[in-house]
Amino acid sequence: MLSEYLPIAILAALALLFAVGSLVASGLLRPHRPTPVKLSAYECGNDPVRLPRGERFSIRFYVVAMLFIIFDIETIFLFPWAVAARELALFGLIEIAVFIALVFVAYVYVWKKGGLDWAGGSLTPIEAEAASEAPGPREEVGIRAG
Amino acid sequence: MSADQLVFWIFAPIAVAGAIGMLLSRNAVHAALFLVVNLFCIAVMYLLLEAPFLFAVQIIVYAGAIMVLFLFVIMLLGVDRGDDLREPLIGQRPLAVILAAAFVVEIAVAVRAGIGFATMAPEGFDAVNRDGNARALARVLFREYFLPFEVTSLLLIVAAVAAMVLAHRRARAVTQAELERLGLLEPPREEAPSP
Amino acid sequence: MRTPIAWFVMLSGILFALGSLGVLIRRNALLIFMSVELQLNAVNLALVAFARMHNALDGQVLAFFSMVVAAAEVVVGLAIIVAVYRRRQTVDVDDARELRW
Amino acid sequence: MTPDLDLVPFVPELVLVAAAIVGLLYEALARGPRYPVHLAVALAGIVVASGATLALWRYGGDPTVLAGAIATDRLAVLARLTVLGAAFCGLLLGTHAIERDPAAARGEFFPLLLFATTGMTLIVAAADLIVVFLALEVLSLSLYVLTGLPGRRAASEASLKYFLLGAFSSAFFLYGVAMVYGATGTTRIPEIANALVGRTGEQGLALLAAALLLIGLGFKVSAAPFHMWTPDVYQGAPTSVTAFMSAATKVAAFAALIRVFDVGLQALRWDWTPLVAALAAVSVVLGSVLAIAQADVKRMLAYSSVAHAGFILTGLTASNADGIGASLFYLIAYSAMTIGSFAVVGVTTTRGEDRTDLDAYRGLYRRDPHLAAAMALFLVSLAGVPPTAGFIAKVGVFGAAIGAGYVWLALLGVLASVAAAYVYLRVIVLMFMVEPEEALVSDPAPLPRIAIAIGAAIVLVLGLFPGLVTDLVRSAAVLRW
Repeated sequence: MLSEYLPIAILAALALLFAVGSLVASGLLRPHRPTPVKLSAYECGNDPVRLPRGERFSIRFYVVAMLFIIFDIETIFLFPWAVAARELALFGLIEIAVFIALVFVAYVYVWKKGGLDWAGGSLTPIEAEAASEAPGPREEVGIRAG
Repeated sequence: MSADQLVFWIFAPIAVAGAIGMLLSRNAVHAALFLVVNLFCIAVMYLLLEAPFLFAVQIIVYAGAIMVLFLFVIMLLGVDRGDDLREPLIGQRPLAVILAAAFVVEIAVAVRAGIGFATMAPEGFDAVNRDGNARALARVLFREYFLPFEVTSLLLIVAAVAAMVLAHRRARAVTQAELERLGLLEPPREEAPSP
Repeated sequence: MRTPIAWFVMLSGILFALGSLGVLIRRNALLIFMSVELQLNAVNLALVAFARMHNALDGQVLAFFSMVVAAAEVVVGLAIIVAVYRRRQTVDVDDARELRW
Repeated sequence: MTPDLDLVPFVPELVLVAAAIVGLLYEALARGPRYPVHLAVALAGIVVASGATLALWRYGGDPTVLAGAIATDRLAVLARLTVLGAAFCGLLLGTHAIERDPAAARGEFFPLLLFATTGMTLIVAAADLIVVFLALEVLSLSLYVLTGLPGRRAASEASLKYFLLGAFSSAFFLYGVAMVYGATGTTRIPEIANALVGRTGEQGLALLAAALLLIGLGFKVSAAPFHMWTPDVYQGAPTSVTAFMSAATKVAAFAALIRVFDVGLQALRWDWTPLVAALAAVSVVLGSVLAIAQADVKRMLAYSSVAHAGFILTGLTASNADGIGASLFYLIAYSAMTIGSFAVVGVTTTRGEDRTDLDAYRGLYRRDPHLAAAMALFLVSLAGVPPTAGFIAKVGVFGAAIGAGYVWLALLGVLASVAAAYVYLRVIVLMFMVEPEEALVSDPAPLPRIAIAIGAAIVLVLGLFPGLVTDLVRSAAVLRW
């Protein structure tokens, strides 16, 4: 039974081997001549002063990732249904239609509340102000450079 | 030792090691990666137990979605601060370890009484998995468990509302007002917002 | 030839105990939550093992439901963690970098 | 092969979900002031669902329907009605909170409360452990969000704590489900009962399952030592949500506990009743003692809730119709008292801000005699003094425990009640005997007063004429499976 998965195991092993092998090989083969300039962190020619205040990246990524999970789950349910759709007949179709309709409600809600909008257009006035208020690292660096 | 048992004894220790690694690592990213190792080993166990569909779901849902979301949030919150590993209450740690050990012993006793350590899985699971695991699972899921199936859609709706209400927009609007009240922020400028 | 079911259940018990231990000893909300995920996975393993033992698929269906619940729980839980973090981060600068309870 | 589709016993949930979805879509699509419409939709949903539930009292079909997922007995009907009543009051209180502080208001409150209510009515009717689990998750996730909804720091942190401990307890519950499945090969509660009854010999897995399920549900009913979340969450959550969840969650979780243990694990009752008795003893003592030390009304009521969970568990040590009936009566009475007292807390305010410290109650009688009288009534009932519902309820559970041979538990309960009476009397003395120090005003809004009036009426009626409901409770306590 388990032997059916042997090709997958071999593929996984090969992939692992390739990844590790590449890293090791590049470590061994590349020339290693560090200079202070090469080692310094690169940000417009200056050392970064500090991490940005607030979120490290936009909260919007999070909302999108979370929406992905919700609809990921929906597809996970669709798959077994699709495999057995004929056998499940009308009852199965109604079931899955009800399920999709309910999840669609969540979709409409998120859509109308702006969860799917990317920056621009969807910012509320307060939010836009907050965004313009927040001092970012670029600003700081610019001042120092000037 | 059969191939099945060999695979079990390769992956079970890795699973336990992954869990222990998660418990002990200071860095949240390391902990998440240890957890991924553990989840993968559990997925392999599903293969041994002839549940290939769940193997796929485990990889797709846990490794593909849940752990990515975890890493996202870790990045959002910052990786540079490690967890404080000091004991919050003196004696809490040893007590917790004793409780966990007692739990394992309890499981062992119950399993020994209820199943027996030598009892093999019965033959004939191929008949159960007729036409493939996913299809066989669908037959059970969509006929005997159709009500729980529909109830899960409610969970998804609540989750969507939660993400929008708690993490999306408003938090910032309130924060702005509160910042002003606390005098932590200068009043809003007249300039147009940045693009 | 095959693997005794009890081995899987024992593995599940050990992982569940480690998950509970994580909830009890860690103080970072994210790590506590990861420990809970570990517990849920241990439960799934037990369910699938019992399904094999009973020669029925009900256990696999239950494990499937439990994965769905875990996903919904993760969305809600991480949204709460993000909400708490943002509040502390921006309003209370003093302990902005703590996420404890 | 189509499963049986008798949807009648499921109509209450269908109505609630429909109302929740209408509310959610309305919130998403509508513009302008929305709270009146939200409130109307939600109240209509609850009223129609209550009607549908009432009609189920005389349902004569199979004991379980929808592929064994939903039970049709009268326990489900009575517990659902209690939950729906709590949701009704919770809606009134929540709307008032929104009117008072429109800036912090979220229209999502209404659909979320309806989803939580759906989870609760589903859990009390669930005849399949996986449905119990899913319903538990629906109600818990909704409550975590409701707790954190105002976005204030205290609320967010309460929400986080509630979430982490709730998820932890869910894991225990689910492991219990897995062990039951391992022991019996099914998760349908009646089938579990049949599988366990005929069995002789080792019950290792089933016993482990009983312990795990008790831990999981113990968290939800906030029985000690699984109560750590209760004070913080009750204090941090908006008062309207606290009122709703303190009553409705307890009813839902206890109804699930009754069905799981008194039907599914009935065969093991000699093994699990000592565990229930131990939980009851710890809860009663810890809850009563810790309530004394609190200076915040919400925390005090939270610890009192722990103690009351202990009293209800005391009734359940008698694993028979007497015990179940006494516990059901207690649940109804407790719901009325706790919602009423939290409603009073919700309107005892200073300049629109919640005051929950005990000082806010100094001289409440001078400022607002009706409010003070209502609060006094609830506190007296919580203390278990006649002629209130609390007294009859306590007599019932102690009687059931004595009947089951747990005399020591009943004695402990009486002693703890006496000790806890000090807590409630202290507040009453503050309200009536002390002069107010500051110019405090209580909120004259009508909506919370309706909730308070409902609670007070139930407390009084159940206290003076308990015979009105004893027959109902007794027939609900006979589980059909």
